[in-house]
Formats: sequence, structure tokens, C-alpha cells
Amino acid sequence: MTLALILLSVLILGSAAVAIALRNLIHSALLFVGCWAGIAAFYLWAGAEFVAFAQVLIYVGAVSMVVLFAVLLTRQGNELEPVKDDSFNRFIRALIAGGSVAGVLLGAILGTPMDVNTASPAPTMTVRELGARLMGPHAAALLIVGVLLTVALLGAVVLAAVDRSDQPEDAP
Amino acid sequence: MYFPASHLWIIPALPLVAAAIGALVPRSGRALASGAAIASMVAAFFVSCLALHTALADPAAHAAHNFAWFDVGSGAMRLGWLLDPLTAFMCVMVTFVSSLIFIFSLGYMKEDANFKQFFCFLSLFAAAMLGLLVANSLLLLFICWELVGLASYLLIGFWFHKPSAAAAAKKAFITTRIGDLGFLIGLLWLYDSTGSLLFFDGGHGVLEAATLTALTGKTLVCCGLTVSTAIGLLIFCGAVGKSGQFPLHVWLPDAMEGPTPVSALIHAATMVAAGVFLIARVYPLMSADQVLANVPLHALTVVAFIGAITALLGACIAVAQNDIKRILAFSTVSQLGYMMLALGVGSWTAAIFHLLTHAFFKALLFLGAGSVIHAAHHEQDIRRLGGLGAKMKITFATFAIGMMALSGVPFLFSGFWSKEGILHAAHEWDVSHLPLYAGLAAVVLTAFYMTRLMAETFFGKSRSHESGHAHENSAVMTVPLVLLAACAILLSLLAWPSPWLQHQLDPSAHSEPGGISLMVLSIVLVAVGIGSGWAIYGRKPRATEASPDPLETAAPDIIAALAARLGFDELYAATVGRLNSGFASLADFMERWIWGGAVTLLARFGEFTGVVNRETDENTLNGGFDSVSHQIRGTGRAYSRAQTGDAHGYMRFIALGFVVLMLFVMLGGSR
Amino acid sequence: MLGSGIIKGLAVTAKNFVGSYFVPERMVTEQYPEDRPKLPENYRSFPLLVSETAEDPMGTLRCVACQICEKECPPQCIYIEKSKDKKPDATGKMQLYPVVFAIDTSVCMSCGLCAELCPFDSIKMDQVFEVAATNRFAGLLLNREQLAKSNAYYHSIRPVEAAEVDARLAADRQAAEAKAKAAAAAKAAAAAAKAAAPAAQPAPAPVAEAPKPPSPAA
Amino acid sequence: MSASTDSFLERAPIEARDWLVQLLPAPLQWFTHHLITIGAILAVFGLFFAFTTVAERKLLGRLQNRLGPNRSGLPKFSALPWHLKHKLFGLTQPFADAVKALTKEDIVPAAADKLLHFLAPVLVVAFSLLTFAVLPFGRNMVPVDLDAGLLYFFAAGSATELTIFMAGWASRNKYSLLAAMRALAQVISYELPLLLSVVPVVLVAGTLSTNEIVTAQGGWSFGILPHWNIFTPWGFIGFLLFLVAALAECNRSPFDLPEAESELIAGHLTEYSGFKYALFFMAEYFGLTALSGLGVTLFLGGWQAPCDFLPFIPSYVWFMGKLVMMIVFFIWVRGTLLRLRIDQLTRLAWQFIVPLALINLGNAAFWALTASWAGPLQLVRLGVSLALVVGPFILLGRRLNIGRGPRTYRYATS
Amino acid sequence: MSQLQLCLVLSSFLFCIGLIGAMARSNTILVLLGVELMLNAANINFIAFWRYGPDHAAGTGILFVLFSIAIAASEAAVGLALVIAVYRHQKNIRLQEANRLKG
Repeated sequence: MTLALILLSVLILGSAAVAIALRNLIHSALLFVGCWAGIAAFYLWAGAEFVAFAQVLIYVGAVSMVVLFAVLLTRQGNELEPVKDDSFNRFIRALIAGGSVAGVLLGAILGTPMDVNTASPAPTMTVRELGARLMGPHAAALLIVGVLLTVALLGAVVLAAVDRSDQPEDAP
Repeated sequence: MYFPASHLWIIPALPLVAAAIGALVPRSGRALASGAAIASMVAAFFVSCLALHTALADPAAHAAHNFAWFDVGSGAMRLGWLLDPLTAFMCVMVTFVSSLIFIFSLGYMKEDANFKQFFCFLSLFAAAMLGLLVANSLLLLFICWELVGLASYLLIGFWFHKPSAAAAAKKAFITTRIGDLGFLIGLLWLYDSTGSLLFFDGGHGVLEAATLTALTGKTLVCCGLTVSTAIGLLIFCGAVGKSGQFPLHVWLPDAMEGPTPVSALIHAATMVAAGVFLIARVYPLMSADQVLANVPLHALTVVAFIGAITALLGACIAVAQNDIKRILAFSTVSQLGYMMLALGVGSWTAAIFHLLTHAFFKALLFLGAGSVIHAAHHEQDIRRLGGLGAKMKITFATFAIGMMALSGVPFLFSGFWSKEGILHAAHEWDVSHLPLYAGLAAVVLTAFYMTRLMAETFFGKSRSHESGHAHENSAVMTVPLVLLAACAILLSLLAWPSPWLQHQLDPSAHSEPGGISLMVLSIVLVAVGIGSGWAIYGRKPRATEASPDPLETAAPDIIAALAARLGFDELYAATVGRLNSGFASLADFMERWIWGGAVTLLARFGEFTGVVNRETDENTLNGGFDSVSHQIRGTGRAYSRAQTGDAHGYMRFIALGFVVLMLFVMLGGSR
Repeated sequence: MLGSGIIKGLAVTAKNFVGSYFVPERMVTEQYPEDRPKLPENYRSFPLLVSETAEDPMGTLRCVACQICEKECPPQCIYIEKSKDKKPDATGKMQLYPVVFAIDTSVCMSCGLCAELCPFDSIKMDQVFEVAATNRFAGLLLNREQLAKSNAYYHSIRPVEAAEVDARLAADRQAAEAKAKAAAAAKAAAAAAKAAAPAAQPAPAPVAEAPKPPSPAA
Repeated sequence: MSASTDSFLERAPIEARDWLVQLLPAPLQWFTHHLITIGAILAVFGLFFAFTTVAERKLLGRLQNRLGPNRSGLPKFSALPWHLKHKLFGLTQPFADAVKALTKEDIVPAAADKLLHFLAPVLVVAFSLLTFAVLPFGRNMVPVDLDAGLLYFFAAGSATELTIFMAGWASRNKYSLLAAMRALAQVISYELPLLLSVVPVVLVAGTLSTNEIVTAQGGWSFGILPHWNIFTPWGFIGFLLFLVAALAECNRSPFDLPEAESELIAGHLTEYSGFKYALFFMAEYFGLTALSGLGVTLFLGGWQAPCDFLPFIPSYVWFMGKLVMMIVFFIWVRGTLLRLRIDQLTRLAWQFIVPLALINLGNAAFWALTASWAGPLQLVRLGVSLALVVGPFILLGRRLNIGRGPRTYRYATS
Repeated sequence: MSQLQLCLVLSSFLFCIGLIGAMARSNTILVLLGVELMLNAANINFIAFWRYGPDHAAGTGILFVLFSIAIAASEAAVGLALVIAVYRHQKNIRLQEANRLKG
């Protein structure tokens, strides 16, 4: 079990790190897909079957598509003016800030005694129970999430739509 | 198979659904709207028959189903359905007549552009009427009562593009409202004094003995009337308005501006009978004061005299009218007067019997008139008709049956038996015999004007182009006529050889055989009426439309006054109308000068205080705030330099802030 | 209602499906190698050279190497070498004949001009369409022997046209024989006239006119 | 039924597998168990794919009054002493095609993203095979009985979209890329109707497990009318919507406009040839088969027999029979209908299928709520449900084409 | 090191990779993807604590992750729509150039 977890971690972290570092946006987006699939596998490993499939459905099926479309819709052609290249400085600063966060987090995790029974078998939660919980105690949250998604959808459409009102309708 | 009272709502709900369908389908959905209306009516008829069957199993029982509508304070406003023979008979009659009239309308309204609306309104009317009948609560009855009024308004004004129709609709609505105001006051008073509006509620209803005793026990201080008399008279106001009783009868003849099926259904057979039904329904309340001898006025006495006056008055005016529908309308007024008379003299069963028979033969007469009008291209003036008997044989035959039933031609026709019952009851009334004499006079007049109508319309030769080209209508219009005519005859069986119906309605009523002498007298009177009518109009038919009426030449003043309907409309315009406009101008004056002045004064004061306020504000208070906000603005400008627009930088700061916080917690928190 | 068209269409194809098993006339395709197509008579692929007999194609070629076709061929795919000697042709007249007659079918565009032009009804259009060859150059360059087809074969592919041609040739032959006879007669007559009479003069004219074939309009 | 559940034929495949598994040492058993399942699926559906292609070509031929492929058969071995009948109705055509595809030259554009260009066809087959894992092929014959099986199906199915994009992008051909975007737009916009048409089944069955959905459809009324979802009003219209959405999801005719061969030279597959192209082809048929299997599972009762005297026939035979019926229907539709335009495609989705599916969802909710109605109320239930199907169908169908005649070309006319 | 700690370490590393990506890359899309990674790291934590926590039946971790995924999806949709809007204005999507509203 631990071995599987370590392998998964390597897959997830490796693909994420490479995706962040690559210059080719399409490749990095596809690597992100791999990373997300790995996270879904982690959920499966942890026994959260429903969440794993939801993760695949939403991230691999939907978010990745949106990302790829966005990449294609924002192709940057040949730059006329040279970009001020401050990426190295920024990278160093980001590394320092991120590294310190990582250090603090690691310190916190390793410094906290966690005496949980790791030998316990993976818990299961059937979809029926999950549904009962969603529609029962968490119904309000579910409704709010529904509203949020609707608003996000409409907002995305409004933001991304081209405003053609100032152009003649049928310019040949 | 028995029908529980708790399911009575089905009867009004069926036409209500049809009305909804009629309202929702597009204008072109003629077949759907009319089909739904007729189907629902026929279904309601069968359900009503079932209900009648159930009710007759135990005629004395008042099976009621009550439920709470909404909560009021500690109690609840309760409504309910009531199933007894009265309700059941009325339901059967209304649904049967309505079905036939709906079918007749298919033919009559065929060319109308608003065909589907017509059926929508008709269904709405039927739903309200049936709701009125099955109600076990005076409140529910009142609601349906008003809905019936609304449907009547819509249908009278159905051809609203005709100014006369629109005016007639308005007149009908407003006139009946006057009566309804009394009804409403009586209703509220009743609720106030009894705390219930349910008719039957297991001993607590307003028509049950305990409540009635309590009501008659109380007496009004001012005039000595018992409470029950006062309430009864107020409720009777509603009946006067709806049933076209004197002095509120003026709207009913004008209501003939509506399409003829509407006149037949609403203003002859069903709605106008609602007033009679109402009094019959609350009859225990109306008659509660009969047990007391020392009261100044019995409610039923008023009813009897009003009925007698109306019966005579309507018959008189009908003699001098020329419009075929108007004659029938005044005849309706007169017959409703008869029913009220019967109620007043204590025989509500006779009133209901006459109501039922009258519904059939008056619907028959109106539909016959509609058939004539339809055939004669909407010519309604009897002086311009004539000679139709040969051209429209079925209409003629059925119309003649209706006429004979209305006139009270003996033995074979239902009208004879019902009228006989009323006269008999009037004869036995021991307060006064004046109503009997009025009734007998009306018998002669009724026979006379109906004979005149027949003679002018169907005999002689045609006196105008329109009537010359008339021809019999299609089966969709004649079949209802034939069915109604059959009913007009067969309904005799309800009273003869034994008064079966009256037994069913009121098993406790003692029935005595009618006096032979009275029967002979009325037969003679009918013969006199028909004979004189035939002598004046029948033997020598009118030659042209302009030729003078024989009676008019004989007594021009009287006939002119009658033709002008004795000037009731003008009288009302001069009194009530004048008073109303006086009040209106007074209200206008008050509004303009007294209230308006006060409001203007207040406004001026408000403006003044506003000016004072602003001056203090700007000069004294604001200075301090201005300097503070200057400083705030300066600080904001300084802070805004931190907003570099560099999102990466923000993120870095957040991350470092997180690290610092974590370190603080980890290092500081452990100590 | 929506979908009724779809159902109708499905019914049509379903009918096709069932019908294709039971009604052979429905089928729009042919099973080619087994069922040969019935070609229309005017179908043409590449030229052929008509010979009178199948036994001796080279000896009875109608071609007289006049080279009209070679000159007229638009893509110039015909190559002809004349013979040095002469042979009697179908009418018995002495004519040249082609020693080499080659058509490069990789160039030929099947226009049929050669067949139109040939005054000797010698070059005609074939109907063979299975002309694939494994050698791109030699395989598609057809020589005299490959081009020569017997008159009987010509009859088999286009009977109407061949009959017409035969009739014409027969008439020509008759005319030529008549002419020869007339010539012989004339010669004899001349010989006789040399002796005396000029009366034989009108005799050849009707004979010469008579064989003109009233070309039967097909 | 009880007698048939453990008939020999019914148990045979499972028993065979278990016997094979128990031959091996314990640590390998789990692995072998699944390996055998995978092998069986690959073998069965690989062959199924092969014969689907030939069946499609032959059926299309028959639908158009042609014969279809009937030549390829066994090669004639002249060395053999007997003479094989060598035409087999052309049934060996797929093997010939496979050999041809394998031996064709694999052309990769010079500027292509070589890795993705290679990965796309491999992944598309892999993803489309993943969906088979949750289909119950027979009683106790679901490869992985997941509690959220339906969700898994759609999750795995949605992954194939990624490969369409990869194929289009990796070809480094702007037409391929554009075609990939078109295909994606279509597939994504029909994902919603597909899901919406499936949700009523989940609602009524109360489970996401494919196996339990099939079990819930067991039983018969009067012994001949099975309790399949398609025999309820909402199920019928749901099945129709599912069919349409599945057609669009598989890019099948009449929704095959992303890869219209005649107009777009196969869209995002333009730069693919040889076996890579064959793999895409294969994935497409796998997807079609999987969706058909899902339709059978959700609406046609899965492996349930249609009449109560028929379960003696093994359940997997029923499943395969229904699957074949679905495929034949898809081929029939392909042989009948014309290709849609892109505007018709999207209008159909948003103005017809989605609203109808939403109404159908309400309908199914009504059905589920009134499950306890009995006696004459059942007729009322049926009537209301039918009205909820027929009314919206007619109204929406009437609204769909209002004012839309044939397209007019404004600048093309003189 | 227990499995729970391993999970937490995984999630914290993933979080930091996302953070570094968001801070170091100038392409707004990648920044957004970095944020998504951080959200995913949080989800991993939820699942891990659910897996090793005391109350499995309540399923709070799973529910929280579901809601979190929904929020992440809407964030991606709106964020990428914003990216497209930004691209329309300044013809590139470099984050450091989108600073027109700075103080």
C-alpha cells in the first residue's frame, strides 16, 4: 500500500513539476491532465471511489478542454517588441518563497505526532450514502454550489463573448 | 351505487376544468373548447343524477361535508358541501338544461368569432352556478353567487361592441350589486351573531334548531324586529337583486342584449332562479319568526307581497312589449314573482317545483325564440315577424308546448301543476288574500300575452324580408328544443297523480288535495286569457309591421306606460342616479379643497424645514468632515502605491506572510 | 410531427434491404468478373486494325498505310511504316500495306478520330477495357500483330456498324468489278470500235452509276 | 428463473475462469483473474469490431441495393489436396483490411509533434476500451462491479475527447486542428444531452451501479412484458434521446460532420494513415459498441430475457443479441439519413434534446414518486407520464423548425 | 513516517509546486493551472484526513472535496474566460502586463 502511494506521489509530483517547467503550453496542459489523473488514482487508493471518478470527469474531461481551448484561443504570434526578460529573477524569488512554504509545511507535518491507526482497512462510502448526505444535511450547500456553477457558466460566457454590438451586423 | 357528499366538488369542478381549457386554447381551438364544455356538462349531469339517487335514498337527511378553509383567530373559516334533495334536484336541472343549451349554442354561435370564449364563459358560469348549489356555507354560496354575477356580466356584454349590450351588462352588474350589498351585510350579521356560516354542521349550523332559537330570541331595540327577521330580510335583498324582483327587476329585461342561449340559460332557467333557491335554502331561517306572534313583521310576509307585486307587474308590462325576448324576459320576472309568492306564503316546495318546471319550459321558450331569431337573421321584433309556423314546424310545435306550459293549460303541461300548487298555497295563507288575487290576475295576463306572442310570431303572413326567408334550423338546434319540450310535458308526472316531488323535498310537509274550485277557477281564467288573446290578435293577424296594435288603439295611455315599463328606469335615474352624482360632486369638492389644502400645507412646511436643514448642514457640520476625508484620501493614496499590479508579487507576499504566521504559531505557540 | 420523415426514410431503406434479397432487379451493381457488362455499341477504348480473315491477319489487313491517321492523331500515338511492295487489297486493287503499325496506348486518348477518318474502314475502335500491362513501356505499345482483329470480331462488338461497312465494301468491290468489267468491255469495245462502231459509247455510264450505294441510314 | 440461473451454459464462462485461476498460486490469482477478463473482452470485442465493420459494409450495401463486400475469403492454397470454398461471403474482409492497414506506410508529417502524434491513436483505443469495464455482459459477468459504475463510464468516455485534441494538434496542420475543435465542440455539446438522458434511469433505479440497474429491470408483467425501462413512457423517450446523443457522441452518421470524408478529408484524422488510422477507426467502433452496450444496460434490460420462459438461454447471449440489434439499428440509420449542418446539430441539441431531457427528468421523478400507486391509479400514472412525453415532444418538435426553410445564399445568387 | 504523513507530504509538495508555478510563470493560463494544483493539494488533504480520521461514515471529507471540485471547475471556467478577455485587450496573456488598474 505504501509502495503504491509512493509511486503515485512520484507520478503526481513529477508530472506537475515538469508541467510547470515546460515551455510548450500544450504539453504542459497534457501533463497537467496526467497529474490530475494521478490525483484521481490517489483518491481511488484512499477508497473515495466517487470522488475519483468525479475528478476524472471534471478535470480530465472538462477543465482540460477549457484549458486547451483557452491556449488555442490565445496564441501569441511573433512578438514585435522584445519582452523584458525578468523570468529568471522571478523564478528565483518564487523558488525562495515556495521553498520556505514547503519547509514550514514539512516542519509542521513532521513535527506533529499523528498516532492514527494506518493499518485500518480503507473505509468505503457507497454512492447511496453519499447521496443521502448530499441531499440531507448538505442540501443547502449543494444548492448553493448549483447556483455558483450556473453563475460561473453565465459569467464565463459573458466574459468570453465578443461584444459585436458596435459592428454592423452583416459586414461582408 | 351511492355518492358521498365529500365528492360533491366534482360537479362544479368539471365545468371549471372546461372553462380553464377554453381559456387556455388558442382562438382557433373552437372544437376543443366547445367539446370540453359539452362533455364536462354531460358528465356533470350524470354525476348529478348519481347524487340525486343518493339524496333520494334518505330525503330528510342533510349529508354535509365540511372542511376548514383558513384559520381565523382561534377558530377557522369553514366551507362545505351539502347533499340533500333540493341541491340534487337543482343540480340535475341545471346540468341538464345547461347541456342542452350548450349544444344549442353550437349552432347559434357558429359564426361568432369569439366562439371559444363564449364556451369558456358558459362553462365558468355553470361551474359557479353548480358551486352555488352544492355549497353548505353561506360564504361559499356568496362567493359562487358573485362569480355567477361575473359570468352573467361577461355574457350579457358578450357582444360588447354593441353599446346597448355593454350598458346592459353594466346595469345588470350594478343593480344586482345593490341587492348583494344587503346580502353581504346580512351574512356578516349572521356570522357575528352565530359564529358560523355553515348551513348544517351537526347541530351547530345556522339552519339548525339550536341556532334558530337563539336568533329568534334576540330582538332589535329600535323597531322590535327579531334578529332572524332582520337577517332574513337582508338576505332576501340579495335574492331580490338576483331574481329580478320588484323593485330591482329593471336589469333583467335589459340583459336580453346577450346572446339568446345566455338569456335562456342564465336569465331564464338557472341564475335568476338562484334567488329563489337561496330563499328556499335558508327557508328555516326565514320562517324562524313564524312561531312568534307578537312581532311587527314576519320576513315571509314581505317576501309574499314582493312576489305578488312582481308577478302582476311583470305580466302587465309583458303585454305591451314588442321584442320577442323582452316579452319572455318580463314573463320571467312575473314567474319569478310567482315563486317568491309561493315562498312567502309558506310553500317552498311549490316554489321549487315551479322553479324546476319553469326552468324547462322557459329555457324551451327562449331557445325557441333563439331559433326564430337565428332563422330570421337576428330580427327580434314580433311586429316584423309572422307566419313562421309553416316554415319552422319543429320550432313552432315546441314553442307552442312551451307557451301552453307557461300559460298553465290544464292537465297535460307541467306549468299547470306547479302554478296550481302556488295558487293553492296562496289560497291557504291566512294573513292576506291579496297575493292570491294578484296571482290570479297574472294567470289571465300570462295566457293573454303568450297567445299574443304566438299569434304575432307564427301565424299570419311574414311581415318583413328577414322573416320571409326564414327556414328551419339544423338538428343541433332543434334536438334540444324537442328534448326540452318533452321535459316540459313529462315533468307533470312529478306532481300528478301524486305530489311526489314535494314529498321528496320536504317529507314532513302535510299535503292536502288541492281545492277543486280553485283549479276550475284557474282553468277558466286561462281559457279567458287565451281566448281574449286569440280574439284580439289571432283571428285577424296583423297585416303589416306598421299597423297599430288593437290594444294600443283601445287604451293608448296605459299601453304606452306599460311599454315604457312604467318608467322604473327613469325613476331610478331621477332618484338614485341623481343622489349618486350629488355624492360624487360632494366627494370631489372635499378632495379638491379640504384634503388637498391640508396636504399642500404639510408639503410647504416640509420644504421650509428642508431649507433650514441644508443651511445648517453645509455651513457648520460639513467643514469638520471635509478635513477628515482629506486626510483619509491622502492615506489611501499612499497605500495605493502598494498595489503594484504585479500578481506574482502579491502571491509572494501571501506566501511569505503564511510562512511568518506558521513560524509564529509553531515557535511561539509551543511555549 | 417531428421524426415522421426519419421513420419514412427508415422504411424506405428497410424495404431496400429486404428487397435486395428477393428482387434481383433492384440491384444496381454487377458482379463484374463473372457477369460481364453489356457494353453499348458505341463504347470505345483503343483502336484496332481490321483484317478480313482471322487465319491470316497480316495478309488481309485492310490498311493501306496511307498515313492519314498518323497525321491526324491528336496525341500522335500512331506510327506507320509503309511497305515497299504492293499487295492486292479487298477490292483486288494493288495497294501498299503497313510494315510497322504501332499505337502507344499509354498516349492514346481514345478520341476515335483515326477511325472516323480512315477511308478504307481499316482502323476501328475496340471495346476491350482490360488493358492493364505489367510493363509500362513495351506492354502498352501495341504493334501490328496485337492490333489486328478479324472482321468477324469486329462484327461481334458492333454488328450494326460492321454490317454497314461490309455493305459499303461489297458495293465498292462490285463497282470495282463492274468497272473492271466495263473497262474490259470498253477495251473490247475500243478494240471493236477500232474496227468500226461508235455505238458502244453509252454503255459504261449506267453501269458506273448503278453500284453507288444508297447508304442505308442506320 | 431459479432453474435457469445456474444452468450449465449460464455458469460456464465463470466456472472456466475460476478453474483457470485456481490453478495458479494464490498471489497471482487476483492478477490472473483480471487478466483473463481483460483477455476475454479484448478477444470478444476485437472480433466483434472486425465483424461489425464487415457487417456495416454489407448492410449498407443491402440498404442501398448493393451487395457489399463479398470477395475476400480464404486464400486458395493450391498445394492442398482439396479445394477450399474460398469466398465465405466476404466475411474475412476485416482481416484483409487489417493486413492492408498494417503493411501500409506510416506517414508522419515532418513538423508534427511526434510523441503526441503517436500517443493519440494508442490512447484513444485505450480509453475507449476502458469503458467496457463496467458493462454487465451477463449475470455475474460484470468485469468490475463499481458502485459508481455509470460515473466511471462517463469519466472514461470523456477522456477520449482529449485524444481528439491530441490528434488534431499533433498533426501540425491547421485544418486538422480546426476539425479537431469542431469535433470537440460537437462531442462536448452532446455530452450534456447524453448525461441528461441517462439520469432518469439513475433516478428511478436509485443506483449508479450498472449491475444493479440491470437487476432493477428484472421481472415480467403477465409473463411477456418485461420491466425494462424502454417500456415506460419516460424510458422510451429517454432511449430515443440516448440514441440521438449517442450517435452524435460517436460521430456517427447523421452527425458525422466532424470527419465528413467527402468534405473534410476525415477532419482531425487527415494526417493519419496506415495502422494509426485503423486504430482511430477501431476506437470509434469500440466507442459505439460501448455506448450501445450502455443503452442496452440502461434501457433494454441488459442481460434480462424478454419473456419469462426464455431465461434458459444464457444471459450473455441476450446481452450480445441486444447489442447486435443496437449496432444494426445504428447502421440502418447511417444508411438512411443525411448529414446535418453544424447549425442544425447545435439547434437540435439545445432547442430540442436538452429541454426534452429535462422534462423527461421531471417525468421520471413523477414516475419514481408514484411507484406505490396501484389499481386504476396506475392508469392515471401511465397517462400523466405519457402526456408528459407526447406533449412536449410535439410542441418542441413544432417549434424546432419554425421559419427555417432551406438555406438561402445571399451572395451566391446573381 | 505514517501513511497519513506521507499523504500530507505529498499534498504539501504539490501545493508548493502549484505555488511556485503560479509565482514563477508569466503565462496567465499556467498561473491558473498552478492555482488549480493548489486546490487539488487541499483536496488530497481532505481525502487523507477522511481516510485516516475517526468518522468515516459522516463522509465530510468526501463531501468537501466534491464541493471543492465544483468550485475549482467554476474557477477554471471564469478564470479562463478572463484570460480570453484579457487577451482581447492586450493581445497577450502575460500576467505582469495586466496591471492597468494599479495604484
